[in-house]
Amino acid sequence: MIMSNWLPLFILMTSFLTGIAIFFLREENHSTRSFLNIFNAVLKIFLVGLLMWGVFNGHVYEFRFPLFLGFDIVLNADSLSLLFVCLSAILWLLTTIYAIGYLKGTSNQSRFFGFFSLCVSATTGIALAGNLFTLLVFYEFLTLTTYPLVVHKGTKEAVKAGRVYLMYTLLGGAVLFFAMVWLSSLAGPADFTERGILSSVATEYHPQIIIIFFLLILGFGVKAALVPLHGWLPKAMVAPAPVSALLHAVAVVKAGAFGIIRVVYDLYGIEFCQQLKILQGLAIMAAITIIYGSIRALFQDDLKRRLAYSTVSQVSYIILGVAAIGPIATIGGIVHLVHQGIMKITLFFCAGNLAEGMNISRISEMNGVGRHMPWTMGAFTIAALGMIGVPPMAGFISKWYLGMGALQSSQLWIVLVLLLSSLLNAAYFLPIIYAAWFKDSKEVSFQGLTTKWTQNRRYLLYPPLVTAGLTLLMGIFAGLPFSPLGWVKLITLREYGH
Amino acid sequence: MNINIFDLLLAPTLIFLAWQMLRARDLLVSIVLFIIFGVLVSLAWVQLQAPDIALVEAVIGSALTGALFLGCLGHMESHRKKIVIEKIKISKGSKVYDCFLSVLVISMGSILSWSVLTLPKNVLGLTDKIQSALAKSGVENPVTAVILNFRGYDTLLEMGVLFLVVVSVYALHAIEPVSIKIQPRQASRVLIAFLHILTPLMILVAFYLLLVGGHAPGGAFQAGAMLAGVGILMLVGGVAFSFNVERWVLRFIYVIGFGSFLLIGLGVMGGERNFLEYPEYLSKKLIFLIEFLATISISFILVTLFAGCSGFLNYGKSNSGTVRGVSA
Amino acid sequence: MSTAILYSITGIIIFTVGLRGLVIYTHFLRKVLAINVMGTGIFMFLIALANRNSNGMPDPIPHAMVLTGIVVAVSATAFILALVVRLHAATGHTSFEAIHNDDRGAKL
Amino acid sequence: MIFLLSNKLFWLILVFAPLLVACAFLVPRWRPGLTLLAPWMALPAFLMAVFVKSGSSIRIPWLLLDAQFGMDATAKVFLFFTALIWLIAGVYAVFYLSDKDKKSRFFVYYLFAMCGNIGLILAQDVISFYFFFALMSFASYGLVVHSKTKSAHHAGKVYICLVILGEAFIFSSLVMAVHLTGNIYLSHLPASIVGSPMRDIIIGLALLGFGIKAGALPFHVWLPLAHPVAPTPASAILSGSMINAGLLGWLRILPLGESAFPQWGILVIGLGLLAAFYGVFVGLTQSNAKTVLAYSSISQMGMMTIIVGLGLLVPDLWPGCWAVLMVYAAHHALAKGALFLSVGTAATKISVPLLRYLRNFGLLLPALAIIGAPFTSGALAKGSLKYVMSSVSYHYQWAYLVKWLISGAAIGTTFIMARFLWLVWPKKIEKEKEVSVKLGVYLSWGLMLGMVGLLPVLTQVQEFIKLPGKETFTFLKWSALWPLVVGGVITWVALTRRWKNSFCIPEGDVLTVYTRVLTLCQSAILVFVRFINERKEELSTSLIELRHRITSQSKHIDHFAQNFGSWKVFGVMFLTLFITFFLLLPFN
Amino acid sequence: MTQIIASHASVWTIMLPFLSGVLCFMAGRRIGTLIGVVTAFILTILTLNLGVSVFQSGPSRYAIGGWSSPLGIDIHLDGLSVLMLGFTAIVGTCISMYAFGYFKDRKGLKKEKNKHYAKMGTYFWPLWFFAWGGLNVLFLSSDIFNIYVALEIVSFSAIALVALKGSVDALLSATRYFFLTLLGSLVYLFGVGFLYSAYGVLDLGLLETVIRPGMISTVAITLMTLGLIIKTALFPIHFWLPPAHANAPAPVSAILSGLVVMGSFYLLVRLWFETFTGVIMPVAGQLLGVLGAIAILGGALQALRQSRLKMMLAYSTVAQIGYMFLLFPLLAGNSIGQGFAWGGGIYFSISHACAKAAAFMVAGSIMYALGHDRIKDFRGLAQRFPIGVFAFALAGMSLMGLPPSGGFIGKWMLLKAAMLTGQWWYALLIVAGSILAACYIFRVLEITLKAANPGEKALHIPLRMQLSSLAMSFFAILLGLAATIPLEILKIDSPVFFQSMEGFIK
Repeated sequence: MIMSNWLPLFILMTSFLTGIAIFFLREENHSTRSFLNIFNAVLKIFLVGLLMWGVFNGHVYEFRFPLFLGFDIVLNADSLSLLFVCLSAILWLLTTIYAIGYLKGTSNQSRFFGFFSLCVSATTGIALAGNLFTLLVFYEFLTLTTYPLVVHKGTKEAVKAGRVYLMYTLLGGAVLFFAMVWLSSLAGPADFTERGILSSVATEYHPQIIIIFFLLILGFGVKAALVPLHGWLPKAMVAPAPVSALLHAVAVVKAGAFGIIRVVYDLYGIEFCQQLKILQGLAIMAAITIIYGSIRALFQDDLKRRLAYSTVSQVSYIILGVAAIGPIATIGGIVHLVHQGIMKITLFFCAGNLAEGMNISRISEMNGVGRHMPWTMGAFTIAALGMIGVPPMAGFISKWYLGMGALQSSQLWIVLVLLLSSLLNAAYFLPIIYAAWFKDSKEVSFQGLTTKWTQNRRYLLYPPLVTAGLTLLMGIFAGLPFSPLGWVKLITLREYGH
Repeated sequence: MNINIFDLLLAPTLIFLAWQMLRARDLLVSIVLFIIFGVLVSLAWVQLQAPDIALVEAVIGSALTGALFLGCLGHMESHRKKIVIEKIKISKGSKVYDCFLSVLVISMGSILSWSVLTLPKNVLGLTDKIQSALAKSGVENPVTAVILNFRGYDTLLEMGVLFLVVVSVYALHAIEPVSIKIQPRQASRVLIAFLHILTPLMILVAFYLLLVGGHAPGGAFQAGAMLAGVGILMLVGGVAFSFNVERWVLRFIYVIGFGSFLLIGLGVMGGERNFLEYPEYLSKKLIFLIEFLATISISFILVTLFAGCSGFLNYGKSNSGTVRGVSA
Repeated sequence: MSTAILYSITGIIIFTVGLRGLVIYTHFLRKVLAINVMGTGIFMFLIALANRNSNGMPDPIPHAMVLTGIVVAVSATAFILALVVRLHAATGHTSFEAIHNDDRGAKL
Repeated sequence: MIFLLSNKLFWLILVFAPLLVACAFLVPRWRPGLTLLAPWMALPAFLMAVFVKSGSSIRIPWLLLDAQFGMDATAKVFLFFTALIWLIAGVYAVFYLSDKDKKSRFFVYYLFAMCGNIGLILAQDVISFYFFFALMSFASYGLVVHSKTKSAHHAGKVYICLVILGEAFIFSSLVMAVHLTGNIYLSHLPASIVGSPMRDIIIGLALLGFGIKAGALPFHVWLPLAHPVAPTPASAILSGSMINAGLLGWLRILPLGESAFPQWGILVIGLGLLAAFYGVFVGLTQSNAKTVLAYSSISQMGMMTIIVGLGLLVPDLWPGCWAVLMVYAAHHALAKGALFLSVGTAATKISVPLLRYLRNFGLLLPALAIIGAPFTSGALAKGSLKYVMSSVSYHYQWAYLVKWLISGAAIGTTFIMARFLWLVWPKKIEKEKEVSVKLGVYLSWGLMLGMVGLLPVLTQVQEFIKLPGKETFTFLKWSALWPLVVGGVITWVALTRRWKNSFCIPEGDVLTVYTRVLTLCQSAILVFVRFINERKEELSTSLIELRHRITSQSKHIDHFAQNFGSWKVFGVMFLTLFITFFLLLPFN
Repeated sequence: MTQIIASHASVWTIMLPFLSGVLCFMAGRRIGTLIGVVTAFILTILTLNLGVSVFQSGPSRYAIGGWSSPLGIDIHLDGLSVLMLGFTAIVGTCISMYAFGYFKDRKGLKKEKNKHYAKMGTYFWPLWFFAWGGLNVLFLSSDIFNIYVALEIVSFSAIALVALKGSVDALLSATRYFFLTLLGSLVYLFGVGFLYSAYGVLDLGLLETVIRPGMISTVAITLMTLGLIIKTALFPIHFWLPPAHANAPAPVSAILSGLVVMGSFYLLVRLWFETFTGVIMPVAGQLLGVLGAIAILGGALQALRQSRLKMMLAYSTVAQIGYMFLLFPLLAGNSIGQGFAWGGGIYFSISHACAKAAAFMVAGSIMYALGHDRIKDFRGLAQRFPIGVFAFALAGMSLMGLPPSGGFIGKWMLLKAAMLTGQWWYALLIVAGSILAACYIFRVLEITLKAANPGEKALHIPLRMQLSSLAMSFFAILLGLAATIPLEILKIDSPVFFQSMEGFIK
């Protein structure tokens, strides 16, 4: 049992140590690096599986490391964190495979993969964080590890994007820092507990607690790209495709969203939130983000930028689900964390493939690409339809629960937002699919796929296919107990206690 | 102690001298005034029943420091190609500033003086304790006891400071510790004759001071400064004299004062005995040994310091004043 | 008024005179002189107040302190003068202002 | 057989087999074989419609969110004609389409859409219903744009836009309905909607959402665009089976027969009537045979809408109305399917005169059925509709008027059919324009015609459809002839007098209005976006300026900073600090 | 206070640096370097040992010469002093390792220049060990006059180290530094004089018991604080620091910014929180706080404006010193807040020592390789010099106060103290300062990540230098991970209420 408490740490360390080890590898040492990467990713999945099995059987895993004055680094495996860990572990493996293919023949690979692994361990840390403090630690760590990835190309544009990214995230981190210290001076080092811990704070401090709540939201909102804190996300698109994939699907935006989930459920507690009447504001913010992001996405011609704005919009579904009080909305929100991750990563893989295989980065150049890269575009189509919320793709499941949840808390306007957003989603995704499959590319002469693509096809193609498959399976088999939905239902049961 | 007319005259004179010294138009005048100021200050020490300090002030504070200034000024002027008239006062329109600053300074002075008036009239300090512990210290002069025994640690560090400064001066000139060479210079015959008489006398005085330090005003610093004075005079006088010794010997001489003190301090340590805790039966001898070695070190160090700030330390091949080293 | 008070206040005044000199005079040597004057002021303050005993015996501790202080002061003077000499040799100037004016534009 | 039917796996295979086959198309080698196999994937469904008793159902908890499939009376009828149409159209397509590549593409979409269509009929829970509905809608986009012409793309665009809009409406109405019900079983929905304050929203959204698919006004615009551009078998499917999916949606969700909703009832009836006439009116002005058929479908769907309206208006009559609706839907689906298929066979060269006459009769038969001529399924459907209207008139006087209006619409139907026949009737065409068609095309068409002909008989046999007032009329009733006669006469006059339609309403009539509105919205959003962009630009410019100001070599800042380094300032600072500190500390 | 005669280990920690300083001087460059490195390691072991003994047996005193205070001079060992000693040793060891590589002959450099480095190397070691020894004296001494001498030793050796380079810039900054620091020492000494005249004791512990509020105490505190402010370079008397730190050779910059600053700050904290507790009014702390606040913002803004890396780091030191001084206003308020302020300020100073030393080492390595430290010409450094840039980034993390780093813990505690004492404006300031710090740190990092200019020549940096800077920066991070140990040590005989673990109002 004592050994097993170290399991969360082991999971964290698999990617952390890999990252460190990779830094010391020579640039030319491709095979060792790839082996290390993949071996550890698989190991991580194995360990996560072990953890999952344990948690399912009622074991409690808690790794506690006293840092200072009562503030501990706590790694805690509860069902919510497992969901996120599992997502990151699986997507790490896929993204690593993809990145190996994607970066073949470029320089600075050791640096890239080093930070890549560190970034994943930061995400794992965020997922496993057992208190706000630990969450903050890994949240900042994430900022730092993703920055080199964003500026990896070293171009002027990349550096500029990195600057914007930092400006936003560090400001967010600072706000978070401030809010957390404030909170800790009111309530001490707050471990996450089911249904929150702050309700015991005396009533006279409630105004402060409310301000802290919004500061926390502000801090996490930067990474979750809540409007108007989203500015970095479209800019960060200059990063290499696997980075964008990771940024959008697992690491950064999800970290923000996950933080908000933690704050609402496990720090404040949903009932306390209701009592303070603070979720309405959050819901409105999320709704604005959803609509605004979609509208902006409509007008982007650059594929990755469009996807980025789509992320802005989609991630707020999670927040909306959290803010629309009620177990069903919660299910919708949290399950979207997984679903959006899988779908968005597929889309970015595909965007990367287009760029690599045919040097296409704009939608206006995509006419008829489905003919040349059918598998890639097939995966893209599945994921895009999922984003729109077409059944049986995973996206539908989340939307369904969100809608139901909104009704449960009698907030009809949320359904309206969902409706409008679905329409907008369709409006910016369908033209892409249309262009790829149904338009002829007669005006552009097709010069054949790049040699890089043909050489690395295996690495670049399988990951999106797998994720696209997952998108489908997660929707079709949503009823299974081990599907994300099933797992999320378990979490929700715990949070609401009935 | 009651005040007498001499004090009443001396105190304003000192203030006036300090004032005039700083504002004198000619720097040479300033330095001369500084030396006079030092001599008068040592008179004040005597008035204040501090003969040890008076001696040190006269030898080190006044004479040696004055020599340092003179040497420095002389060196700078000899190197100056065209003489730039030093502006004593700062630029125009600064009268207002000067007044403002003076007001601030005066208020600081008044605050300090006012607080002095609130001091208790009669404070024993540690006099009694020192008197009672004096017997165990190995010396009779309370000041020497404090310096070398009760607060020997301070003195050890002070020796360290001296050593540190000599290392620093060498470092500053970026040269290895080498023998001090004298540039060929026309020595005045009078000076040489004077030195012939003075040198043995001063060495004698120095030894006397060293020996007497145990029970009367005197000690290593005074003695060392005396010896250094001889060296400085020889340097200034251009008397053929150089430390024609091996480098390591020179280094050894620099080190010996501080090093022996340190080693003795560490050597007596052990068991119940603390650092610098001399065994009672040995304390007198040990203190004398320390003082003796310190005197030698101090004298060499002081001469070197003088040499360092008056251009006798030769840095590099050229004397033209170009800076060696990496310019930024 | 006792000698102690007289000399201690004299010391304070000498200190302030030195302080003023340190600020307004530009020549390095004057600044060093000023520092020395300030030090002497402080020493005088210490020694004067050591002399307040009713039994007529002065307190030897301040004496020791001043002795140390004088040695430190002379060391400091020697060191700073050596610095000044080098600086003068390198630049030909004898004050911060002069060096600064000479090198206006260069980063110092 | 019984074992098979009670086996979950069999159901699953039935519903999902088309999907698997469609996926198998990924392997190029298998494509030719799969193309032949594809149409037969509808056969099991057809057999099921015939053999499986209504009331049997199966739950698959791990699929979607607890999926449930089953057979009820409505499903049985719908499955019957839907599967039949898919089957026949599929076979037709195998022979009709020539290009190999295009054919396999066609069948991929065909299979997906078919799967959706069959699935949605069998689905008994909201989620799978919605899933299959969406699958059908999206897959048929491929059928619409099959020819890849400009007009096909345009039609496809309009179609997909409306699909999305429809999906959104359906989604929200379903969500609300499920929220009220507490579970996702379709059979529970209508009853639970009745008492809720949200029912009007739900009913409205459902009407809108499924109305789009059913071609109800004012969302009918996609029909006349999509039908002409789609390949003939696809048009048959679209108009024959897929439109009815919308109808099925209404039946599944609306609280028909549960409680009276007079306002909704009147509204729906009104819209239905309007559609019946509007379709005829616009259809007459069209010059493309398929467009004409499309407008006819709009008109006919209007008729069926009226019946749905009756269900909302007079719940007591619903069982009768339901039977009428079933018959009407089956009749219209088969007949319209046959009509569309005949477009492909009309303009062909047949050398044997007997066969030519047969073919010409074949062209005529479904048209007559649509008109409601005696001996046809149409007569049965319209007759019972009128009967129902009469019983409604006990409750509402104005139902008489409606009854007569329906007759008027029947006359209009005659016109439009005449118009269609006139457009496709084999004329003496030049030789090079003659197209030779494979035998299979004829055979499948013939099969369809046969089903049209057999339908009235089948209706009589199938005992679970109890048409109201069956004893008062038969489909042999001659009185049903009069609209045909009146219409026929007028048409004959028109033809002989050579009336020319002087104006032509563009396909998709009100579409231009929608486009206008959308363009306006778009420009409004653009203005908004531009505004935001400008503000952002300003902000970033000022930030950059600030950064520049901080980092640039400004003399002022340098000077200011250097002042701290000057002894003058230092002196003042030092002394001021001393005095301030002193003042801040206690004196005694 | 416990009067246990400690073992002589504390004496050895003080005297060993002096001893080896002397030996280095005697031995010359080659052997001196070896002596230096070995001594550094021995010292680290010694101090760690000392730390363990204090941890186990609590605070102790050691009477030098057998004459305990008030007659003699005592060495006192408590949590704070041991902590300072320990960190000086750790930072010092890393710096020594670094200097070991720095003053070696450089391949690819002209003979003339190598000779220059050799000379610098000769004097670096004795001077550095005297500075180290002086610091150790300062940390352990409990006698205010003895501390004066220690301060002088530290200052003189620091100045000599600054001037070591011999360039006009170096000489000028050394001279300015000298005047200021000398003034600071004198003012401090004046304060000592006042205290002795009034109370007749020099021992810190005894003074604490006899000191009374009054004119004399006020003047003494003012003078001593002012003197130490000059030495610590708090705004507005910070101007001497940037040129001095920037123009010195890299190991020296590390020593100055890391350790020397920490020394005088330590003394100030000790005086305010132990000796003068009964006399000081919170409002006086506010003045220091305001000055600190201005330093944080002004220093950071100036750092942003610098075009040279070392200059930037030096201004960053000015800003970070401002942070340290925030502990004084936060002293006011409830006891929980006091504990956090005290712990936070000290923790901040030690983590700053580690981080800034690391940063300066990296800056020195870059200068070593490129021959300059112009930030705008750092393109591609991350690729060519990954260890260094990585070390810089880690150090930067601590300077920015990002978790997990020592700076973060320090800031967290200060921030918490601000919140607990209700002075939220300081909390905002701390956060704002962090952001500014991030601005100047990332300004450098982002350029290093840019694609390199082809064909630029650079010297190969010895691994020793790279690794020691890396180790130093790791240590800055480690301080954030293993904060319990230093904080537990800090608790030993801490002057403020420092026991409340959780520290919150509920």
